[in-house]
Amino acid sequence: MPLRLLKFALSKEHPAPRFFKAHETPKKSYDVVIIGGGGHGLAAAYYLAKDHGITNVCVLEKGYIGGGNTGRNTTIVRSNYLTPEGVNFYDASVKIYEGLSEELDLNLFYSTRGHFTLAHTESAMRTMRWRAEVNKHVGVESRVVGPDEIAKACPQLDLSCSGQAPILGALFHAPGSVARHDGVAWGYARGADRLGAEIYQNTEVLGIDVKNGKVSGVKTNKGYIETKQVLSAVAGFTPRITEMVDLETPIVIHPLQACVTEPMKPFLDTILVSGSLHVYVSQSSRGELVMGSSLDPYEVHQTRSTLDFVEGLTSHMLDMFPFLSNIKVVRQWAGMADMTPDFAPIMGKTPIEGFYIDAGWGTWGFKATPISGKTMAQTIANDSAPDLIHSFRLSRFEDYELTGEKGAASVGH
Amino acid sequence: MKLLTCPMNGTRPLSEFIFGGEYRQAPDQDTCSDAEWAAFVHNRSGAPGDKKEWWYHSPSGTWFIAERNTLTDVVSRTYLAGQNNTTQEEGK
Amino acid sequence: MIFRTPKQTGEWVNRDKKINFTFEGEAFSAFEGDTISSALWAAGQKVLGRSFKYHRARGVLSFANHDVNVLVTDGVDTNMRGDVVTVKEGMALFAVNTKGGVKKDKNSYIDSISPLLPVGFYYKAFHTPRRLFPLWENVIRNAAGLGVVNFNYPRILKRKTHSHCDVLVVGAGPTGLTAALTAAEAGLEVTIVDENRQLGGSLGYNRAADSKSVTQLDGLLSKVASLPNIKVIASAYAAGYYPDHLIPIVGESGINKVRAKAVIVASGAFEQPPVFRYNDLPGVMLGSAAQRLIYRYAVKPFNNGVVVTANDYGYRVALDLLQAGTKIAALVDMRSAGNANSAAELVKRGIKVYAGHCVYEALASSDKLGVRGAVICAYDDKQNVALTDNKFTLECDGISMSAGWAPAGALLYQAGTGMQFDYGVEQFVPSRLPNGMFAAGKVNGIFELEQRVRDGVRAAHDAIRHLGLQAPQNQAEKHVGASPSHPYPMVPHPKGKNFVDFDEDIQIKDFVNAAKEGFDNIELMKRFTTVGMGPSQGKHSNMNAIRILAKIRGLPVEKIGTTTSRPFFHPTPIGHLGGRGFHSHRLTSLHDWHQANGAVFTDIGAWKRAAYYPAAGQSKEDAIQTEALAVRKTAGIIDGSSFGKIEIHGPDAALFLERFFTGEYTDQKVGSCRYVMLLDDSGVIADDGIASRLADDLFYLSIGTSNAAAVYREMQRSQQIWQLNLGLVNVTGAFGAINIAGPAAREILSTLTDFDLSFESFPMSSVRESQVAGVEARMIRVAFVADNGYELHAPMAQIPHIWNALMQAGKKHDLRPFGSDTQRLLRLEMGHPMPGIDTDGLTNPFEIGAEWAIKMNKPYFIGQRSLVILAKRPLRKQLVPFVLADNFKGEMPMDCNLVVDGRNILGRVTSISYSKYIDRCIGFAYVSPDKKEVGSVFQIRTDSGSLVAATVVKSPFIKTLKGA
Amino acid sequence: MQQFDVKKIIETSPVVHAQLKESAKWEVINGMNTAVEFAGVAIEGARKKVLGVADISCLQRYGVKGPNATQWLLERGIAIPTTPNSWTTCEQKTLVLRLGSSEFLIEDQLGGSACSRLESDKARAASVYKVPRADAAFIVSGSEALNLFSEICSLDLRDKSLAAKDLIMTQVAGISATVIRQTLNGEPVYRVWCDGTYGPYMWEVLIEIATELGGGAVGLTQYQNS
Repeated sequence: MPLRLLKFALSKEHPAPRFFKAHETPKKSYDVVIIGGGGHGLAAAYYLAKDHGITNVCVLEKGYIGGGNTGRNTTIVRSNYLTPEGVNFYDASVKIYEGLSEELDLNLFYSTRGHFTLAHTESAMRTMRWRAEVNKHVGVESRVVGPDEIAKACPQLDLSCSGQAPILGALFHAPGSVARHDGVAWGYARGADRLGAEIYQNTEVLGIDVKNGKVSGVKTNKGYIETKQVLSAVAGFTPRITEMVDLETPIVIHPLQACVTEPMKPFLDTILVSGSLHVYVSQSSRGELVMGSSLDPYEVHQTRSTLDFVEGLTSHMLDMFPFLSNIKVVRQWAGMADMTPDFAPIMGKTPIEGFYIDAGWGTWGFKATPISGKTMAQTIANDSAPDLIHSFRLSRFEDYELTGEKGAASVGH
Repeated sequence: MKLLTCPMNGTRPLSEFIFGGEYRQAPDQDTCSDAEWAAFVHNRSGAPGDKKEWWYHSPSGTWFIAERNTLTDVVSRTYLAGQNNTTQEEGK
Repeated sequence: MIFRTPKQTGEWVNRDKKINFTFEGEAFSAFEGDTISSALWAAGQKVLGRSFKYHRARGVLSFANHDVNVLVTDGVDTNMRGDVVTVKEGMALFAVNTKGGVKKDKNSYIDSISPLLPVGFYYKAFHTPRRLFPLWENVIRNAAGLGVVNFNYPRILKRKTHSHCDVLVVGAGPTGLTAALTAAEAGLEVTIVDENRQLGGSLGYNRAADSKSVTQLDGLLSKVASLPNIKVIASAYAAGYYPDHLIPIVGESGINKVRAKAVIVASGAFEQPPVFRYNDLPGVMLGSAAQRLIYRYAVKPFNNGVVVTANDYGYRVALDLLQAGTKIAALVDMRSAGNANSAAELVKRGIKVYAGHCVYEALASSDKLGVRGAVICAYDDKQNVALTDNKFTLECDGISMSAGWAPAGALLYQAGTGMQFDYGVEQFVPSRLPNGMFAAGKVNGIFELEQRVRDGVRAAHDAIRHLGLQAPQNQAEKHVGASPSHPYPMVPHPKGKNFVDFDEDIQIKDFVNAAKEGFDNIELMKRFTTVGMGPSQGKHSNMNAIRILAKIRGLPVEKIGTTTSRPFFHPTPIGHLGGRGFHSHRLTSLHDWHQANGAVFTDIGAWKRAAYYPAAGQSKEDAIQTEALAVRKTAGIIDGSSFGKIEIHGPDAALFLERFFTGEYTDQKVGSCRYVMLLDDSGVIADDGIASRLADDLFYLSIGTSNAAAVYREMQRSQQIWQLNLGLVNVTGAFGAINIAGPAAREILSTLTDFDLSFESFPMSSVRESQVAGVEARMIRVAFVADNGYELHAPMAQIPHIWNALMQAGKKHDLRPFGSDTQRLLRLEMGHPMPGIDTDGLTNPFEIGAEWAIKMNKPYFIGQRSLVILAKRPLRKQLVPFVLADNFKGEMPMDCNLVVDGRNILGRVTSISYSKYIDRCIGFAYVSPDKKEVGSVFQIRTDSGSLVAATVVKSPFIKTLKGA
Repeated sequence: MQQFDVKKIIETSPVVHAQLKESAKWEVINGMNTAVEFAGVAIEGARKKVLGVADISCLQRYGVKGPNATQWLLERGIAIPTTPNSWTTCEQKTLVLRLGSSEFLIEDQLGGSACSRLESDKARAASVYKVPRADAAFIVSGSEALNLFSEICSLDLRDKSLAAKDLIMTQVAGISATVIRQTLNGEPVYRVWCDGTYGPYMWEVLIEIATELGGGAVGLTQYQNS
């Protein structure tokens, strides 16, 4: 047992202090108001203070911290994207993640288990090679592997997928990891709080004042806040915030569902994704299989669950793992994914001076938490976005310069 | 699974339908600016509320319009494009 | 079976049939109908499992599947729930998650070091130094989990059926049964579901030693049986609520997806444990658990027990225990006032009753595997503190606990019911029910039997009116008298181990400490403490957690709220949910021919297509080259029946095509064919194909296989918007297609038709209708795979006839079939880019040099306006045809290898292949526009990293390189 | 050139691939090679009562759509179902299915001639568009029929919900299909049509479930007298 746990055994009073202070009502004004107390918003607050010394900052969370997509995703972290921009960006995120438990002094259970994207068709194999080549080029460890290597890493997997969709190969991504999603939010919250940022839960933004093209303040259910800089980091709620400043974006909300089984003795050490079968699965440190699938097919601003999601997912899980017939699904849930036309985020400045956007996180937001926090903090501090996120700018749509991430997703035939 | 009412074929589970996106009027492509067109092509009114949407009933090949609240996911009426005079409560 | 009582009326066991089984290697016998837990308990075996975290000995708690104290494996299945799984002859059972057996679990040391494991301990340690974390993680992963997965478990696909009813009643207790009867008597079609093997709910066991309720139950059941419009589903649970009243009912045999017009939730309530030190010892159980043991399985819960209660229910339990032959050391009522009348009755029977007292702690037997006594002391139920000055010990071997209830409201929550806290019953009750949802009985805060029956009638009447029939509007019931639930049945203890969540071993202090660390709202507390996250999903713990948090925050309970309820009500097997997987696929009428001739198939969309036909021992590559050579040198034939085929009829047909595709069609001559390209609004290439004009008012369109359905769908949508005078007919499945190509193609075909196939009468890019082998066919001359090719389109059922005739006629020309993979090589040799292969989700026509296919001078076509914008922008990439060096011998580049210039990515290879016919490696690649000119050289990096030089050439390759 | 006797051209049943697995007795009916018997008349007669699945793809069909289709058919003596998505019969039990409002599928039963008559009428009329048909078509009969459908169709097909002359276009086993309920020689049966290229898949699904439920394949012989 680590010594640091001894103090809990020896001290009468529980020796751990609050993660973050409980403030009642916000001050009259802040240098920066961050809307959204998820991983992204809290990380931005943390890096604003840590990297730029900007501490007169408040984070407004309408529910509880980490209660949105931060607490609803399947905790996969990877950087095996298709475009160089994407790979560079997520690779930077992975690098921060690797040292984050120590930096935040909170065990995020950041666990590098390797990530296999299974290919069941020739065209999927093409895409895998495309991603592998770009990854290699940028210096990220990804390669196309054959069925034998998959079998070695995951002997229980039925490579024929019950004869339905035989696995031809996979994109293996060594840095692929999982982490405790709640911990990421809590760790950044504690870090930001200790550096002076204020976190307000149950605090809802009701409006944003824009005077001649500049942000001037934020209306909340806990009073009015004057500020010149506002960051919107609200993922599935983005359209509701951008509407407050009459900002048009391509973002459409689709629910993304997931489910989890009863705990079992761990047997699945890697992270598996199958595009054709619409399955991604890993086994948590509690022993539960955490499973997700593709987006719901139409726009809904809800986190309701559907039966056909879990029916489809489990049917495909059985194709991959026929022996799971009597393993039980305990719970299903959903998040609201803010989708963009090119499957890449929208980050940086907007036509409204002082209004910064961190959105379009669709199904890939958790893995970007640290780097998005860092780069958005940089953007706010310098009122200019770093090159790393240049290709994610909002104006790319007007410029017809969409990122290529969609390329992979829509390769047919 | 949610039910949806096709004006031609009646109330069916959602699995029989394909979502066709929001029903939108394109700006006049001869008079609009490049920026306006780019906005039409890429931007969406993503905020929750009552939307007119295209839906397609696959088994019969029927396109129709559904008026749906994207927050409550409640469909108030469905009708064939160009025939929105016929109000129709979604059958339950 | 030392704890078996004499026969109980209505017992669920069959005493005539003995069952033999083993648990942890020890032999036991049971009666048919016993659950694993009841059989073991009857035999005096009280340690039935070990807890998840501390590995503490556990026995029966709820005996209703509201906890997972008893999880066993039979060596095949795992995590079996002993409380509800019936024991079968010859079962060899073991508790899961023990090391060395359930009695001597070596991991129980963890219990003694629990002070080292404070709430959320795993966040607080193991991460520094970083390099050590993987080791710790292994330790933790090994400790994690419950059962061991059996990798040889058979793939069992259960049936999933749909059914429909007017009213679905969830829960067949007195309330549900009454509601079902009322609705059925009104002529409605009713389905009633209950997770228990037998209907009746608490009416069957909550007797207070009085068999009156049994008679009442029999009455209800015989009425139900007499009504044909009531469908009873027992031993199955309503797993969740989904929009528009879809409720999956999960039973052993599968899932029945019930679509109801109205739902009456009469699911009752979960009994909640009072919280005191060692309330988890085997022998400490809920009052309702004791009653179930007695009346369902004729098992005596213990010999000499203490009854602790914080409501009137405990007094009923006491009477049932006495009836079962259990001695009662005392009844301890945590309420200062207690219940004088009920107390008096017990005192008459010589039972001590201590009002205003609590069980301060249960005393563990020396082996820590059972109860040897209970420490009793006064309890201040205003301050909720134990007054230990005069505490005393009562010897006992068991404790029955009654403190209150939590509504089984999962379905109500999932349906979006608004709940409010009712202090009259100290429980959340429905305040705003969704359309068509109704609640009755305990889940509705109604506990007295007569009232529950009336509430069932009331709910049924509400449902009947909802369905448009006449029924009286009854007065809503209201609970009167003492609250069935205690507002705060917790007994603090300096040494803790007073458990709130038995799945996760969570004690009161864990909540206190979590709150101290700032996790002081219910959702954060749930996540930090993991309360309610175990397999029983908080059935026995969420309510107490909310009360504890309310106390910590000094807030009323309703201010704390509840956590969101999610499916499933009980964990549901993957095999049930997955069920029979339907994997639909489409076959052409030539499928059997392909199979018989050794084709290797590939999936394209829903279709199974022949990819190539390897001869015995022939490699894929060789097979493809051989087939391709046949097309170049003699003749080849391919089944193209999966192509999308659409007819556009009517006066506006040409106009429609001009709006839908990029080209011009109004001036297209009848009998000629033209290329079509489809863009999306943003100018990205969606698909392409050929439009053949069969008449002024009839076009025959053939497009790629995988987009066919989507393209037809979009054509239908456009037509609905444009309202042109035309009709669209999708003939993809009705027509098959054959493409015969090669030098000998014309000669072979000419033996089957008297139509003049000469290039004069039948030039390139033209279409003719004529008989082929006696069948009316559409013949199209296109140069997709070869200049000398003929596409034959005819009714699908007649395609095999034509095919066989062609094969027959082609014998002497060595006519060979070729597959879709070979077709890719052939079209590459011909220099045709393929959408989806040589384009991606962002490619516009300029980038593949398809300006020739774009008629910008038209008034409108889909994507036109975006092309205007794109035309002004610098080209970012350009698709070029390229060759590798003559007799290139190095590592062959592959599709999607990158075109690089040092650190810059200029593009990628989209198609590449060696062509035996040309004897060169040819392909398409995206390059930077400055490299698009013929003759420019660029570098391709192969998988292994070596650079290969490629040179841009003119396509078609066979012309430039072969002069063909 | 080689001569072909159009009469002798044998068409391939869309379902044949799936049926090759079974040792069926084959016959050419309406020019289509068809499995007429699977397990002997007696056994199949019994199956029919529990749960029989018969492939009747070989029946003659004619499809037409368009604003003037109704008029066009009426002029050719075809009775038209009065409401969209319903069906009726004319001549020798010829089925007339109204798919939506302006599309029709006419299906001759054995011995019927309406389709060939319509087929012979090659003149193209305004706003009348011929729809070539290549359906896989099935008859599902027996006491367990609804039990089978409950697993592959989410709609309520019981008499009370599916009226006698109703026609539904829905999904069966995940693919688009048309379903009606009919009384055939006094027996209640369901008729199912789907795209012929899905025929083998549909047959496999129907037979797999039918077999589990105590029924199975039934040859056309069982219906040749209908």
